Amino acid sequence: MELLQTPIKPKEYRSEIESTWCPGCGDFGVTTALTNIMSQMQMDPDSVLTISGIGCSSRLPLWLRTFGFHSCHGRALPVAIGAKIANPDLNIFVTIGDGDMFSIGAGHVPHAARRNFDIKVFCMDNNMYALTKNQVSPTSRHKKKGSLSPYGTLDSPINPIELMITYGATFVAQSYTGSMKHTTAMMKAATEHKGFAFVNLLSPCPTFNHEETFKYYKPRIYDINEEGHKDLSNRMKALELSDRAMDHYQESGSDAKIPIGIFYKTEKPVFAENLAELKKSYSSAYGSADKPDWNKIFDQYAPQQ
Amino acid sequence: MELLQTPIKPKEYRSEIESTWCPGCGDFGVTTALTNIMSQMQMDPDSVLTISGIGCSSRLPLWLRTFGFHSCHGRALPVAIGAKIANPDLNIFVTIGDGDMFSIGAGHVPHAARRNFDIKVFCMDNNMYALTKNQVSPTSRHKKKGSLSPYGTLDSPINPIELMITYGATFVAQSYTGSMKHTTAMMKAATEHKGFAFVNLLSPCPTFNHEETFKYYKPRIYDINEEGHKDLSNRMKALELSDRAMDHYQESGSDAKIPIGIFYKTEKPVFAENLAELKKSYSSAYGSADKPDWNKIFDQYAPQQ
Amino acid sequence: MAIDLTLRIGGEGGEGVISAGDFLMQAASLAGMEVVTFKSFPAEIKGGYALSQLRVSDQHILSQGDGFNILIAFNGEAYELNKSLLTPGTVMIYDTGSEADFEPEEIPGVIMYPVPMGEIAKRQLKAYITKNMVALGAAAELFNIPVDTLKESIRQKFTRKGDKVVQLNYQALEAGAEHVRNNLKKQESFEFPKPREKKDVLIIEGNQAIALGAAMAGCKYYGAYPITPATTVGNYLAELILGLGGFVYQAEDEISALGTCLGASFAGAKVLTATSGPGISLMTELIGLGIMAEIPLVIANIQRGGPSTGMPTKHDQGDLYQACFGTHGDAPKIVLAPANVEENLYLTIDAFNLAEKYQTPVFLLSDASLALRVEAIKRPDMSKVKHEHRMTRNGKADEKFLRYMSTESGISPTGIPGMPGHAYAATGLEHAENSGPRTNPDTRNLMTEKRWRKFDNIEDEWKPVEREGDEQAEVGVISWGLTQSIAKEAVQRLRAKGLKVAALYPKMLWPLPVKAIKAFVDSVNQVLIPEANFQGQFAEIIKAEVPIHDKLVKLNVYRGEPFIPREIEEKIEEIYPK
Amino acid sequence: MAIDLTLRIGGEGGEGVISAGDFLMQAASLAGMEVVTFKSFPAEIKGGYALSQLRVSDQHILSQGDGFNILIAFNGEAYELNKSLLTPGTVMIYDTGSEADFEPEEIPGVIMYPVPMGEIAKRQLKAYITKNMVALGAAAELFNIPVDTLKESIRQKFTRKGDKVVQLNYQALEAGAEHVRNNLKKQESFEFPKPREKKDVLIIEGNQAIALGAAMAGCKYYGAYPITPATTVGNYLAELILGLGGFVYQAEDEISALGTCLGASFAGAKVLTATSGPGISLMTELIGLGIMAEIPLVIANIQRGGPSTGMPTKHDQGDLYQACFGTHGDAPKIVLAPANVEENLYLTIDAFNLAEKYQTPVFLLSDASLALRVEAIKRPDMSKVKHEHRMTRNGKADEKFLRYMSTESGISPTGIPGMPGHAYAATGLEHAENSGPRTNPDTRNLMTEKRWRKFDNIEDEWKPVEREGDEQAEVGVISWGLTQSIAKEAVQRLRAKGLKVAALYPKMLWPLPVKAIKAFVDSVNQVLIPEANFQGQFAEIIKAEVPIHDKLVKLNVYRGEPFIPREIEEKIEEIYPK
Ligand SMILES: Cc1ncc(C[n+]2csc(CCOP(=O)(O)OP(=O)(O)O)c2C)c(N)n1
Ligand SMILES: Cc1ncc(C[n+]2csc(CCOP(=O)(O)OP(=O)(O)O)c2C)c(N)n1
Ligand code: SF4
Ligand code: SF4
Ligand SMILES: [Mg+2]
Ligand SMILES: [Mg+2]
Repeated sequence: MELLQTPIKPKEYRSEIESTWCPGCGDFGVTTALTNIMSQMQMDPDSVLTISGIGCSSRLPLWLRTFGFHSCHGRALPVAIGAKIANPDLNIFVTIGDGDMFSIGAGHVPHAARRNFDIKVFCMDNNMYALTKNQVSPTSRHKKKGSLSPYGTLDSPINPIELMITYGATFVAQSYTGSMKHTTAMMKAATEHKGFAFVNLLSPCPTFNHEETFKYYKPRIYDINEEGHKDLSNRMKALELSDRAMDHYQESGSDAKIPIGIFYKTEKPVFAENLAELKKSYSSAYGSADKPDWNKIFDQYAPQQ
Repeated sequence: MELLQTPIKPKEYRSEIESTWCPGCGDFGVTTALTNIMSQMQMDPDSVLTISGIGCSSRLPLWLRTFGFHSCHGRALPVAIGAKIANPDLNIFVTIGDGDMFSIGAGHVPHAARRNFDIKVFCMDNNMYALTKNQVSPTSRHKKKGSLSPYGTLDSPINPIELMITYGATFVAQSYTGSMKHTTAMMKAATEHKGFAFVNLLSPCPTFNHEETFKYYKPRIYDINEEGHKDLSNRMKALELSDRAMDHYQESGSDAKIPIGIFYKTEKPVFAENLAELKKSYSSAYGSADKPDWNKIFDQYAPQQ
Repeated sequence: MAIDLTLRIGGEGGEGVISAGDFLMQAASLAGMEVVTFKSFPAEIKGGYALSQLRVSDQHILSQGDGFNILIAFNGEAYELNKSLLTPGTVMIYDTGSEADFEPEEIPGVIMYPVPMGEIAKRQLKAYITKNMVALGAAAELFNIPVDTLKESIRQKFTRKGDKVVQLNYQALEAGAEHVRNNLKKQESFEFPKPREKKDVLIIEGNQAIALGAAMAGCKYYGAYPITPATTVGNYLAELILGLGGFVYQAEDEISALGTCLGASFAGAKVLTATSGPGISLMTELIGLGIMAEIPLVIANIQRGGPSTGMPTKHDQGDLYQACFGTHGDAPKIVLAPANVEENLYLTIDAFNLAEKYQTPVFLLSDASLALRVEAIKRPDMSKVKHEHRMTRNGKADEKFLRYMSTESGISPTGIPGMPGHAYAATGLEHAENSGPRTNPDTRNLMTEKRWRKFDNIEDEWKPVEREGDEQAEVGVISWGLTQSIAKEAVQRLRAKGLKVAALYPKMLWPLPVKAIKAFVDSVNQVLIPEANFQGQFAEIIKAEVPIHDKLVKLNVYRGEPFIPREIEEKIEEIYPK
Repeated sequence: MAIDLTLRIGGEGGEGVISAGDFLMQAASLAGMEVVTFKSFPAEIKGGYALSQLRVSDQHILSQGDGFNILIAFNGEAYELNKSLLTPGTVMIYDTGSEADFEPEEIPGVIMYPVPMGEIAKRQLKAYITKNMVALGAAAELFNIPVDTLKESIRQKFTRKGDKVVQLNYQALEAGAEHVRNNLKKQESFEFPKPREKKDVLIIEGNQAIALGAAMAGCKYYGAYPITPATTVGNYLAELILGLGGFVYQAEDEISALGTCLGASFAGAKVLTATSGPGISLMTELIGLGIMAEIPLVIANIQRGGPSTGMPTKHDQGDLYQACFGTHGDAPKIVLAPANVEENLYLTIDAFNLAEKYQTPVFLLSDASLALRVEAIKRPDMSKVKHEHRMTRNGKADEKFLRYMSTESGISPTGIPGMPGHAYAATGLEHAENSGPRTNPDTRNLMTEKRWRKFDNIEDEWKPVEREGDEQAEVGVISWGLTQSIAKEAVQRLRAKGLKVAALYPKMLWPLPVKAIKAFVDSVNQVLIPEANFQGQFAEIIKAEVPIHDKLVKLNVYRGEPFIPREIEEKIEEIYPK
C-alpha cells in the first residue's frame, strides 16, 4: 500500500480495485463526493470504515482505500453499529441502495436511528433493484414495471425522508447525484453532524431505469433550503415538507417539484456518549476495567458466610 | 368439534385449548373483545384465520376455535399476507406483541401497510418482552430496566401510532385493555374497516411490568375522539396528535395524558381489489384460468415458423 | 457419420454474446436439430467476460461437451481465456481490423478466420451493436448454418422494435457472410447438421422449465425475493401464473417471501419459492416451521458458489448439506435434484405432488448453469400429468378433528380454512394430536416419530433412482444434479469403448434412497462420486448410510464451472483396473 | 460409606420449586459438599410443572443421577409425573391437609411423609408463598440438612427485601421442622453428608459459566436477542462486562445481533453471541459471511427441542447437524460442546482463542439442561488462562498488504481499523488475496483451499478429546455435550463392576477429530453412541468419516429430558457379550 502524501488528495482515497459500475451510473457521483469530503476534511483513511450491504451501490466500499466491509444484503447497519460500539473513534460511512436499506434491511433502520449512533448513511436511491437486473424497490412508483411485475407493480412507494424523520434520525437530507455540488454539500453536512445522519441520494441507473433519469430529475429538483426551509429542528414542518417529496410520483401531479436539501436536523446525545457515561459508572467495579481484580469478580460466585 | 348454534355466542369462538396466561394479564381483554366482536358480527369461525408470531400475546390464536397459525417470532404479517392473497375471502386477524411487531418483525410492517392488505392487526403492547422474562422492547421507555439492561436501557422508544400512519396504514387506533368497552369498539371499528387496520392495545403485564400497569394507565387515558378528533382522514393532524402519544414517557411530563381512539382512517383500494383487476386482464390469456388451453401455453415455447 | 458440433462465443458482457448464442439455438431447433446450450454471465452488470456455447447434433445430446470445435472470439479477453482450449483441429473466428483489441498468435493446427466484425459493424453498418450479427453471418457462411431459420429467429426477436431494426440485422448477417465469401477460404470440414423435419419441441431454459413445471403442477402462488441466479424463475412465471389465476408476489426479503408461501399454503394454495444460497439461509427458520406444522412447500434453490455472497453467477453444488441438515432440530424433508432442463420441468411437478402427499417442504436443487441451459424438449402431454392434493379429513363437522392424528403412515388428514369443522391452529411449538402445545415426553416421542414415519417407505412409494450400464461393473458412478448429465456422457463413451462401467442417477437425495444405493454399490468394484463442491457432500451423506469407504473415489471441482465429460471419463480410466 | 443423595422437588411454576432447590444448593456447598443440580422449567410463564433436583455427595459428582431418593411433591401433578419413579426405598414428602389437591396411593416400600405445607403456610404463617420454606424445613429436619447454612443462604437472598421477609422465611422453615418433630417418625436412614471444610469454589450455573468464561477470555462485546434458554447468558454478562469496559447490546433480532458482532469483531473486539435454534437459523446467512470474510466469532447455541419453536425449555441435542452443515456452500468452522458447567467456562475460553487463531466462527453447543445446571467448581486461576489474539501483519505501512494471502497454514495476517497500512474491504464475495472480488477458477480454487487448509491440523494443534477406560474394551462409548457427563457415570459404574468398557469424550465435534476416533474405534469391539436427538446426528457424522457401521449401536432419546446414567449403563450391559 502506498504511503499517503499530506495533504491527502481525493484520488488517494481510491483503492486499487477497479469499479464494475456501468458508464454513466449515478453512483460515481457519490464516490467522488465522498473522496472529496474525506480530502477536504483530511480524514485519516485508516480511521474510516465504509460499510455496505449488497447491490450495485453497495460495491462502493470496494473502491475506497479505507477500511471497508461489503457485508450481506440489508445488513450494513447492524455491522456499522457493532463496529461503532467496539470502536467509537472510527468514522463510519454506510453506503447502500434503496432496496438494501428499505426492503431487506428495513427492520434495522428504525432501531439504528432511534439509538442515534454517530453513523452517516448515504442511500443511493435509483428507485429500483439494479444488480439483480430490474425489479421494483420500496421507492419505486406505483405501476413501475420490473421483471417480477412486468405489468406494473401494485405497490405504493414508501417515503424515505418521512420515515427517517419518524424513526428519530437526527439529520435527514436529500440530494441528487446529478449535482455534484449539492451532493457534496449534503454529504459533508451529514458527515459534520454528530449523530445518526441520513442522506437520500437520487442516483439514476441509466442501464435499467428509463424513467427516473438525470433528464427526469434535472428540471424537477429544487433546493428547499435555498427556498426558505431554515427552521431545521422543527419536526412537524420537516414532516410536512417531506410529505410532498413524492408528489412527482402521482400521475396527476407529474410535474411536481422534487425537494432536495436538509429537511431536519436536531441535536441529541449520541449512543456512544450515553454508553461512555454508563461505562464510567461501572469502571471501578473490579478495581479497573483494564486490569480487573479477578478474585473480586470470582468472589461474587463464591458461597459466602 | 362441536356443532355451532346460531346465533354463535362469544364463548363458542373459544377452543378447547386452555390459556397459559397469568391471572390478570391484559391480553385476556383482547381475547374477550375479539370473541365478542365475532359474535356480534356472527362471523363464521371457519372463515376466520387468526395469525400470530411468538410471545405471550401471540398465543392468542390457540385459544380460538377459528383457523389459526401461531407462526414464528415476527412473521405473522408475511403469513397473513400469503393467506390473504391465496384466499381473499378469509377474515384475517393478526394478534401479536410489541416486540413481535416492532422489533424482530419491524421489517415487514411498512410493506404490509403500504400495500393495504385487508388485514386487522391487534398489537398487545405491554411495553416489554414478557415471554422471555422481562427485556425492553421498542416501545419501552428510555431507562426502563430489563434483564439485558438492568441499569436502564439507553434506547429511546419508537412511536407505534406515528409509524403506522407514516407507513400508510389506512386505519390507525389505540386502545387500552383496561377498558373493555373501548377496546371492543376500537377492534370492531378496525374489523369493519376495509384495508390495513392497526390497533395498538395498551395491555399491561402484571407479572413483569410494574410501571405501565392498569393503575398507571387508568388516570392518564383520554379518548381523543370524544375530545374532538373527528377529522380522521387528515394525515398531518393525525401525525401531530400521535406525536404527543408518548409524552407520558418523558420524565418532565410524567403526568401527560395518553390518547386512545381512532387517530387516522382513510379509504384506499385494498390489495385484493388491485389484484383482482389485474387477474381479470389476464383471465382469458389461455382460454380460461380454470381450464386453460395448455397447448396455447406450450406454443409460446415452441420454435415458430 | 453423426454430426456433433460445439460452437462457443466469448466476449464482453453487453456485446451480444448471449443473444448471438440464443439466435443460433433458435435457428438450430427450428431446423430440427438437437441442441444444448451452456452460458456463463459475468458478475458485472456491464462488461466482464460472457460466454455462450451451443452444441448441435443430429443425435440426442447429454451435456455441454468437453470444449468447442469453433470459437468466436469477440475480444482479447475471450481469446486469452480460451487459448488453452485452442487445440489442433479447432477453429477460431476472431475480431480483427480497426476495432479489434488483440492479435492472436498462430497456434499450430488451429484454423484461424479473421473477420473484422467490429469494423464492419461500425464503419459499414454504422451500428457497432450489430457486431454479433456480422460474426453470426460469417459463421453461417462457413459452417452451413441455415440462414433462413437464423433470419426467422432474428425477425421474431426484433419485430416489435420495427422493421428497420430487423433489416439492419439482416444486413449485418449478410455483411459477415459476404466478408467470408470474398476474403476467406474454408480450411476445415465442420458443418451444422442438415435441416430436417421440425420436431414438436419446446425450447426451454432451465429456470423457465421450473416455472412451467410449477404452472403445470397447479401452483397458484409464488412468493420470492430477487436473487441471482433464481430471479428468472419468477420472471417467467409472473404473467404465466396470472393467466392461470395465480400471482407472483415480490416480498421485501426472503424471510417474508417464505412466510407468505406458508400462509398461502396453509390457506390451501400450491406454492413455490425460488432462491439461492443466501436466500435459503434466511429462510432457514421458516423452513423449520413448515416441517413442524407440516405444510406443503416447494423451495427451489438455484445454487451458486458459496459460502456467503460467494460467486452469484457461477456453477456450484455446495448447498446439499444445507438442504438436508440446515434447519435446527431433527427436521425431515425431501430433497430432489434435476439433471437437465427436461427434468427441471418434471421434477418440479413431482416436487409439488410430494409436498402435497407428505405435507412437507420439498427442496429442488438446481444451479447457476442449469438455470441458463437451454434444451429443446418434447412437448408435454398434460393428460399424463398427475396432481396430488393434500389429504383432508372431509369428516362430519361434528366429529372431533385431530389435525396431527398419529396415523400409521404418519400422514394426517388436514383442513383448509373455509372447510367447516376443520378449524385448528398450526404451531411451531411441539404439539399434541389436536395441535395444542405440549411438551410431555410421551407426546414428544409420538409426534417426533410421526413426523419421521411419513418418509419410511418413500423410496418404495416413488422410485427416485435410475441406473444404467453393466450389471456387474468395475466402476460405478453416482452423481446428482447437473453433474449427472455430464457423467452420463462420460459413462456412455466408456461403455462404447468396452469398459465395464455403470451409473446410478438418484433424483431424490434425501431421504437417501439407501436400498438402491446399497444394491448399486454391491454390484460394482469401485464407486466414483463426482460433485461440484469441495467437501463431496453427497459422497459423505452416502458414506454415513452405506459403508463405501473402501470403494470410494471422490472427484470434486469447485472452480465455478461444471465438469466436462472428459474429466469424469479420464478419472474412470485412471482408476479402472489395467 | 460414601453418601450420594438425590432430592427432587416438583410443583407448579411460581410455587417456589426452583428457589427451594437453589437454597438447598447454596446450603450444601456452603457446607463443603459436592453438588450438581438439574432443573426443568415449564413453558408457561406462570403455572405448569417445574422441577428442581439436587444431588449431593461427599464424592465428585458427574451427572444429575438416575432418579431421586427423596421427592418433595408440592402438588398432585408433581406426584403423578413422578409416581413411576417412586420405587421401593424412595421417600416422598408431600403436601397434605386443607390446601393439598391430591391424596397419594400407598406404594409398597415407599416411605411417605405427609406435611401440610400449604396449610401451615396459609393458616399458621398467613403467607401461602412460604409453602416451599415449610417443605424445606421439614426436609431439613428429616435429613439433617444444616439449618444454619440454609438460613444463611435465605438471608442472602432476601436481605434486600427487609428483615421482616427474612424472619418470615425463618419461621416457615422452623414450622416445617416442628411439624416433623411433632408428627412424624423417621423411617429410613437417608441423610445429607456432614458439613466439612468449605472449599474454595464458585457456585455457577451453566449459562453463567459461559458468561464468566467469555469475560475471562477478554470478550468486550456481546450482541444478542433474547431467547429461551440462552437469554440468561446475557443477563449474567450485562453488568459484568460493563465493569470490564465492554457492552451487552440487545439487538432488534438475531440477524442484527450477529451483524453487530461481525462489525465489532471486524473492528477488533472479541465478541460473543448466545442464542438457541431459531436464532441460529436466522443467523445462518451472516455466519457464512463470517466464514467467507474470516472473522472471529463465538456463537453459543443453547440448544432446545426443535424443529421450529419446538420445546423452548426442554433438553435436546438436535442442532449439531445445523452447526456443522447449516450454512450454504462449503463452509468450514469449528464446533465445540461442553459436558458440564466447568467445561462451559473453560471451553468458552478455548472457543475465543480458537476463533482468534483460526479467524473463524466457533460454535459452542450447550443445551437447556446444562444451561440451568448448577455446579460448585474450583476457583479459576487467571494466571493460567491464555489469550490468543488474531495475527496481524504489523508490517511497514508501505508494504503491499494482502489480507487474504494464501499462506502455508491458510491463516493470513489481518488488519484492524485504525492500524496504518492495513486498510482492506472485507467481502462475502469470493475474492483474491487483496480482498478484491474475483470469480476466475484459479482464484476460486486457491481461496477455497486456503479456507479449508486452516483446519488441516487442528486435531494435532489442539487435543480436543479425552479417553478413559480399558485400552482394549468390549464396548466403547462415544458421546458429546451434556450426555458425556451422564455416559461417564455409566461407564465408571460398569468398570467398577469389572466390565471392559471405554469411553471417548470429544470436546470438538467439527472438524471431526478423526484420528482419535479411528484409534478409539479400533480399540473396541462395539461402539455405543448415545445422543439426545432422533437422528443420531453425531453418529452419522462419524460414520461418514470412520466406517463403524458394523460396530455401531445407537441410543437416542428425544423426549425433552436428558439421559439418566442407568439408561446408558443398561444399554451397555445389554450389548455386552454374555
Ligand atoms: C439475501 C439476499 N437476497 C437477495 C440478494 C440479491 N440481491 C442483490 S442486490 C439486490 C437488490 C439491490 O437493490 P439496491 O439495494 O437498490 O441496490 P442497487 O443495485 O439498485 O444499487 C438483491 C435483491 C442477495 N444478494 N442476498
Ligand atoms: C427467532 C426467535 N428469537 C427469539 C425468540 C424468543 N422470544 C419469544 S417471544 C419474544 C418476545 C416477545 O415479546 P412481545 O412480542 O412483546 O410479546 P409479549 O410476550 O410481551 O406478549 C422473544 C424474544 C423466539 N421465539 N424466536
Ligand atoms: S446497473 Fe445501474 S445502478 Fe448498476 S452500475 Fe449499472 S448504471 Fe449503476
Ligand atoms: S407474563 Fe405478562 S404478558 Fe405474559 S401472560 Fe403473564 S401477565 Fe400476560
Ligand atoms: Mg436500488
Ligand atoms: Mg410485549
